[in-house]
Amino acid sequence: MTLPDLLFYVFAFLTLLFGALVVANPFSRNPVTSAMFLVLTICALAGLFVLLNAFFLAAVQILVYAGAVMVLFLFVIMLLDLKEEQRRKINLFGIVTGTGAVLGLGFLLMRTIWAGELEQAGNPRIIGDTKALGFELFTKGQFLLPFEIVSVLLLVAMVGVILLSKKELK
Amino acid sequence: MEPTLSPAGYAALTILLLPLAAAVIALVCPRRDPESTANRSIGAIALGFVLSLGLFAFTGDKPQEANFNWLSVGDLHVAFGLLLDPLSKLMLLIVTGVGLMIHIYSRGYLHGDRSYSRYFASLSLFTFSMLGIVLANNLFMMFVFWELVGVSSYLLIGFWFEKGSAADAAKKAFLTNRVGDFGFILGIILTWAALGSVNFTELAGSVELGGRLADKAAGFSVLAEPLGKIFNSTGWWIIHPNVLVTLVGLLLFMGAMGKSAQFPLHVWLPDAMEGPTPVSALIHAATMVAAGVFMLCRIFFLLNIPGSHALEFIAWIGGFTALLAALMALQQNDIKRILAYSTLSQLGYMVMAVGLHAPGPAMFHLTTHAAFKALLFLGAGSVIYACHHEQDIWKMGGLRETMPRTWWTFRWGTLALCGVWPFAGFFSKDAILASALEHNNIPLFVLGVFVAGLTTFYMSRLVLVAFCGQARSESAGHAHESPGVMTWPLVVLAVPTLLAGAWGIDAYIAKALPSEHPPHDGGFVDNLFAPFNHNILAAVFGLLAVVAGYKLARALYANAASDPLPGKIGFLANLARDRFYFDELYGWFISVTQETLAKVADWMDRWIIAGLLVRGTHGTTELVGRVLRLAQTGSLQTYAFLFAAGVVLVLAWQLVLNSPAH
Amino acid sequence: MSLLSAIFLIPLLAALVVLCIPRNYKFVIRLVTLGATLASMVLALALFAKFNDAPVENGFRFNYEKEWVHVDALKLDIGYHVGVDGINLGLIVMGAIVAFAAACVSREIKRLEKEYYLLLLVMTGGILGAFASLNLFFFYFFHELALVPTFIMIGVWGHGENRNYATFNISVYLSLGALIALAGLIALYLQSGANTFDIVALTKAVKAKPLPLAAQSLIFPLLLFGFGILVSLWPFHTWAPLGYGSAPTATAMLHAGVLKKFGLYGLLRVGIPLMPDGATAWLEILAFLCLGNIIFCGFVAMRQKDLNLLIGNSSVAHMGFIFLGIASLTLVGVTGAVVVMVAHGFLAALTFGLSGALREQTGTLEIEKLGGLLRQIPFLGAALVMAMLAGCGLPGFANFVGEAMVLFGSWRAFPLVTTLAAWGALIIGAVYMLRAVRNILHGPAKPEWAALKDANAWVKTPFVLLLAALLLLGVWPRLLTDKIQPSVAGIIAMAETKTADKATRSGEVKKAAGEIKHRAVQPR
Amino acid sequence: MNVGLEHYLTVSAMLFCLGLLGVILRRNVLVIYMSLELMLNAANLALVAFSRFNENLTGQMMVFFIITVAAAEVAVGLALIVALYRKRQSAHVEDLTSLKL
Amino acid sequence: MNASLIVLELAVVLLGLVVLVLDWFTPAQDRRTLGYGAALGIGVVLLYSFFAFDGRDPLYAFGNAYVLDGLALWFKRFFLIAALLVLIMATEFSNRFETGQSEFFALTLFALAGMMFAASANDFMLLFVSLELITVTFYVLVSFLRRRVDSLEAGVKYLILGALSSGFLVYGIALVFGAAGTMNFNELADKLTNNAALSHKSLLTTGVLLVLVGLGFKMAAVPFQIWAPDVYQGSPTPTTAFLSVGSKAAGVVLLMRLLGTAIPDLAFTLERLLMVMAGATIFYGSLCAIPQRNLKRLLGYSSIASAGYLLLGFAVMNRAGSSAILYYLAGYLFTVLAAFTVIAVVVQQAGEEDISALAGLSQRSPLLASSLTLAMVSLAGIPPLAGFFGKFLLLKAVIAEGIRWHAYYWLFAVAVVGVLISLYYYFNVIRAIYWSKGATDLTPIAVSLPTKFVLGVCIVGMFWLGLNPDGALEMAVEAVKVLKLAS
Repeated sequence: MTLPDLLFYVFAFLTLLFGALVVANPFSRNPVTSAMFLVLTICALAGLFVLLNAFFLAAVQILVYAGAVMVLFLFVIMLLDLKEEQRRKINLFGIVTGTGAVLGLGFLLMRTIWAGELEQAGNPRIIGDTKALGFELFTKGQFLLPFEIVSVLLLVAMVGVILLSKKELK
Repeated sequence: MEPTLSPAGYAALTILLLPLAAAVIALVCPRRDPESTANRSIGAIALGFVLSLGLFAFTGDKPQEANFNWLSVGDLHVAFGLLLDPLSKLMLLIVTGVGLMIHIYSRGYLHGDRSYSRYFASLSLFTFSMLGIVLANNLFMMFVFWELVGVSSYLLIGFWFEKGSAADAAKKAFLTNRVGDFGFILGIILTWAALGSVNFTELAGSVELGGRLADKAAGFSVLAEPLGKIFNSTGWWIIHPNVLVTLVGLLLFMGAMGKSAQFPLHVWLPDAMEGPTPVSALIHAATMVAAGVFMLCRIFFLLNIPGSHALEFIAWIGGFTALLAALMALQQNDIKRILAYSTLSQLGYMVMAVGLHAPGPAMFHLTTHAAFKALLFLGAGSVIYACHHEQDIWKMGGLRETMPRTWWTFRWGTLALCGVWPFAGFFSKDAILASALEHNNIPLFVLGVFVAGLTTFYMSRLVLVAFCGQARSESAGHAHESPGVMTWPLVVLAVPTLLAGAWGIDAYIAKALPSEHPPHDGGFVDNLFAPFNHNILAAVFGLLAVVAGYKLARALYANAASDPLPGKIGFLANLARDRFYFDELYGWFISVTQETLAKVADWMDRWIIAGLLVRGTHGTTELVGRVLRLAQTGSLQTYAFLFAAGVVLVLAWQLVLNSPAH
Repeated sequence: MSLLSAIFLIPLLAALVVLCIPRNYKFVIRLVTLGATLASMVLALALFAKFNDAPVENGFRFNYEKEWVHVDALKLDIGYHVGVDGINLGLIVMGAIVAFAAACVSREIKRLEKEYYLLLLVMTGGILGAFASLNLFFFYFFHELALVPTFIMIGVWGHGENRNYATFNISVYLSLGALIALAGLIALYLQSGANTFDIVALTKAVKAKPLPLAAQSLIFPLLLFGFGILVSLWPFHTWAPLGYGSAPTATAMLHAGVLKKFGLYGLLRVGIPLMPDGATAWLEILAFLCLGNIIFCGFVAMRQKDLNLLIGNSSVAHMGFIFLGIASLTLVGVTGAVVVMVAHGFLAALTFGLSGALREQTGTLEIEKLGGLLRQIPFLGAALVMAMLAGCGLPGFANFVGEAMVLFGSWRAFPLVTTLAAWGALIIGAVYMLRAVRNILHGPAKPEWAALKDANAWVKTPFVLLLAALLLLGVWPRLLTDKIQPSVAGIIAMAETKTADKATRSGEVKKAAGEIKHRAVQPR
Repeated sequence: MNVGLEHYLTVSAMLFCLGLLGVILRRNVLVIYMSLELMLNAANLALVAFSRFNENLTGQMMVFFIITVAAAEVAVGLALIVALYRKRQSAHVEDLTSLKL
Repeated sequence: MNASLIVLELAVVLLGLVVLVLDWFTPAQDRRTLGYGAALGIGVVLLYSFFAFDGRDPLYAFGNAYVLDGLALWFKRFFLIAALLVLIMATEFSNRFETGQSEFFALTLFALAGMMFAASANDFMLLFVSLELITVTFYVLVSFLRRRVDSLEAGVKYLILGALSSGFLVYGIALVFGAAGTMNFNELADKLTNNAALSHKSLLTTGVLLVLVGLGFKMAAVPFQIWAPDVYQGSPTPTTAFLSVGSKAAGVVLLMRLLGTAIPDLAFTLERLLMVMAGATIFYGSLCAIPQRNLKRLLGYSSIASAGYLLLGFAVMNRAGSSAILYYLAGYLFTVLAAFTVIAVVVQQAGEEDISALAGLSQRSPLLASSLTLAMVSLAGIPPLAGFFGKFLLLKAVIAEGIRWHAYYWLFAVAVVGVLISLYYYFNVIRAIYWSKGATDLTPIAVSLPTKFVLGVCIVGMFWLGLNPDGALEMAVEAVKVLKLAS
């Protein structure tokens, strides 16, 4: 087993572990805990990204996701002063059926993934660094338009956030 | 085919349409002037009578036909057609003649009634319909007028519709007739299907030509094949041609059963007496009920096809009806009802005559009966009118003193009905009894003679109780003779009552209907004694029966204050009085069959079809909707779960279940 | 615009006019409606008068064609085409007369008059348009156009406690029928290979090349039951008495009288001539189902306590004769069926009109509560008696002619059924009709109805008109039959050209089935 | 066994399922929203993996957009949740059931 | 690169920005003019679209990611008309918004831009981004009445479920990309044609299905319909209207592109699935609507049923079906907007959304009453209105397929049952309008001129499409020409 493979297993394990802890933490049902584990998941994912030669995205992942988005989450949690989730009546039926559905989905996805029809190049020849991505983004028209649209989207988000959270005017 | 009408044809058409015109005018402008409505009706029928006389006198015996294409689709050709032959001419005379008298009489009888003009309109409508039956040259047209006669009878019986009993009687008459008509129309259809025509002349022609009807192959193709198609395509259902021709005869006879009130459809006629008395005289004695017999004579060639057994059946039905009705008449107390049962009984005679291959005598009896029975009914009406609408003979009595003209004419009518020589009834009844003998049908002969005795008995009872003795009620005591407009028709009708028997009517009829023995046509005096020459046995037995009946009645009822018979034969008398419980029996039968079926159908319609199936579907749909939307719990978790489950379903469906590649 | 188009476009245009009149001008609205229906009636009568002289083209007269939708890429070709032959002529004339009568009796409406008359006019236009159309699309289109106002009118201006249920019931039921029929019509369009909804073109195409047997045996039942539901074929009939019982008078008159005939007309015009092989097997079943109408519904009618329900059931029963006539597939029988269609139109309109007039005064149609009315309302009473007698098949009225022809025509094909049908016609019908007369009109007068008023001249008009039509056709049936017969003869001639004998038929069916299987697994 | 595309995809699929499980089972809207982010991240991982093994940078570009869009979405979403919290004083899905049936 | 092709979208975005900017300078009471101005602007863009492009040949831009062809143009005009009418409706409705009237207009415009981009999307990236633009905008629009808990609740539900569907969509895109190595529709189609093995890849199938999930969510098709009733009910009425027309149509056009352009050789394998989905959607929408009393929620269910009818056109997957979809959508636009316009006014007057709010409407405002009636009649698919011809075309397409495979007859039967059930609740609405025994408030409702304009346009549209379908149908047929479909 090569080092990258080992690292893969480590990061994969961490990703899934932290991911699981986001969803269901046996020790704490506090949203803050979830948020913190989400940050960790994202970081572990960034590790996987690096293994996949997506350096720029790994950085973005940490900067934008862990840095900005998750801070936003934490900020809101603090703002709302959310207490630890009270233990309400557990809906066993819901849990069983929900888990069933998810397992079903997982089974189907696995079935697809392991159907043995993947074509894969052995050696990585592409490097997803800033330069490469920047080149792609600004030279190929097919990315330009989405890029511009995303800017509108961000504007919409801005307007929306202001509208939704500004103080009510008389 | 555009008709070219002979003068006789025009005359016949005029006779037919005049009453219709009168009726239509009365209907369109009803309340304006009742008197003129009556005058128009009387004028129409009077003119009709004159024209009928002219036709009778001046046109030859050769049948004449006029056809207007009324309906012609595919192989169904129905003409509005008139047939003038001795038979129809005689009937024209009867209908218009008796009708005229009754119209005139009605002016007096219904004077002052608030629906005077409706009465005359209906009467004219009836006359039109009856004339239509008489003149029709095909079965379809006959059926049309047959039905119209039924409905005008319905209107006239129910003339006083505010009286519940009258309304019920009208309904009953119509419905009972309809049962007969049901058979009649099927018979017509069957005839048409077998012989390809409804025209009498054409039918007679094809029957004479060897009769496709009797033809084995035709018989199969007409009935067996389609029936076989329904029951079994291999055709095990086979109808023998004899059965087929008998069936045709019997179905057509059903029409006559209804109109002529033969057993078992006889129940409506006594109830029909709820109508005004002139109506009873015209419709339920002289004309409408005679239509059945007339029809049987008209289509005699269809009943008489070799292989058919219809006539035997008809004879027995007639004879049985004659007996049954006579027995019922014995214990009736209502003067009109006695006459009604007597009518039934006499119709039985006529039908029996037809059944005995003697349509001639049947028509003969029909003719004489029309005259004397109309006379009797009008006489009864006069009595009722005089006694302030009292109809119970036990509340009359002594009327011979106060109502001389009515008494004389009524007595003549009675004598004719009983068959006393030389009154008309004797000759026609004798002809029937003679045919029974000649056909070697001794049972029916005996039955005929016995019924003749019964007839004399109940008529004598009526006369003795109502006219003789003392007045038994105040109204009877104060009775006085009816006005001339009512009594003069009695007098006029009394003439044929006395003379029609020897007039030579039977000979005239014989020109249209083949008779088994040559008719007597030796002049009036010859005719008077002809029955004794022809078949003395029948004549003598007939007269003996009359004598016996009279003696018995006189012994019982001369000066009786109440009916002694129930005390003597109690049970049987009650049975006769209550009409052998036929009405009750029918009522029960209808309630267990028709009403039960109706209830079942209604229940099924309401609960199975509309309820279970329709409302059930509706309810189920709504229920499913209500259940389905329970998925919309409002909870995000449920939604997310359902969403995910949907995704799994879609993926599983496509990847696992529906994947041809794997 | 042709004369024929004018007959149904006038009401539709009048509907637009009514739309523009302010709702307070009730009198004007009513006047416009009466005028439009009168005009269309007069035109229809003119059409009738000119019928014999008009040139014939493909068996139809007064043809008028115009392209409407034509998209080659979709092989979609729908054209506007109207025309008459003997079969729809009577229906159009009858429809126009009934529409005028319906407009006359609409006086009873006292609420939302504008909407009511608007819908009435749309319904009239739709009905007449449906019968005039020779294009199946418009045939269906106009029918639906007439159907929806029916539902709304029953829902909004109807009577009785059951109105809501009745409205839903009739809406869903009739729409079901219409949609099933639509499926059949579309399938016909596709299977004929002619890619046309035009009846004339379809007929030609089918004559040149009959429809495949598999298609016939699929499409015919669709049409039969689709149309059958629209005509209240037993056991799909329960909407009818319920709906008519709750409907406002004019709606019941128009629907029971005219619109209901649409299904029968469709069956006759499309189903039987174009799919003779498909029809063969079903017609026998139809003959037995029609007994359900005649006998079963006749018995049900006997038990009704409400006059309108009684009339409604009797109307269902009468449909049985038409079905029987059609099922017989004989010239006499089918011609008779067409005559009954026309006659029953007048009759149903008359009876519902009269019962409406009665209800307007008494406020009830419960037979037990009424009684002895003939003395108070001699005209209405007499008209009701005549209607009832016409209903039980009395000669002199047009119904008799038609029913008798049906019985004559169907005897050879279905003797047993014919016998029972005759029983239903002569006896069962008479029983409930006469009972109704006995209990409503006859008998002692009741004090509570002493104040009833008889009809004045205005009220009389529609009834006189309808009665006159019934009597005229009853006395002089050739007015209709001579026109109907050639058209029916054409249809029967087509119906009798069956594709093949049994041997080749079964072979072809198998082949067709195989083809379908083969195609089903084949990806595009 | 060499780590290949399958392995990355497996991790991605499992992460996706974990996220979905969170969405279905958790009742705090914020946590649900975080689980959704997990799902997006799983998709990102798959895209990056495909990008690497298909030798095609398009996948990475897609991830770039996804991250941006997700950020915008999160902003709006959180604002919405805050607004709702102000009204309801709860971020619990069980309190969000006034619209139903 | 042919960037000028996006001039229409650009104009719309600019219009949105202008509205936002002008908002600063406009006093509160005059902000309605901004709405009318925006509507006017859209009208100009709409007109311009007829002069600038004919859509006869497909024009590509941005590395083939963006296509301007007949279909795109048809849908752009569709969205423009929808937005135009919605904007006027929203302006009339805007006194219900305490704040941010202009923002509402601007957001509507941005959503419109997203829809227009979606109409032209020719690769998955543009598909995703434009769809997200629509979705995120709608998060805000749905929860715009932030004083009302209902609106916020609807917003959160739409947010969570929308994000969930986005998750599936993205994952699907990832799998498709992984299987095919491209995001471009044309390239994908080429690869599928050239490489038979590719079409058997379950990876691709799974990806396509997950994309379908995302689009199905937009269309509110079963089993992804669950959000629709709640969100329809809670949203401000103009949003609901735009959601039910624009958002659904965006899903439709993208699904068309997906099946007709990206995976035409694979699409037939989805036949059964689409059939089942269509049937289930029709059933679900129709059945659940029966007991429904809330008007907007009722229309939510009705919109689900409509999605089912649209899916019929997808299930047959031929030119007849696709053009029928467009025709049906066009009719649906006018019909639904008429209905929501009336409902907006009525709800505003009555303050409640129960069906009983309609009581007495026939007396209060004949125009509103007849508009809503016509809308219901058209939705029920009854001549002579647009809905009839649309359903007719769809059903005809289904029956035509029945000749090939009898299962389509069953699908037709399901559709018929759905139509029947739908009659039940549409007539319920009509009945509520005209049979108003319980109506207490009979004061006339004043209908403003702009509302009259909207209703007028809708009614004319309904009648025009119903009575004179020839031209519109030709247009629809032209539009779907670009899709690789069986004829």
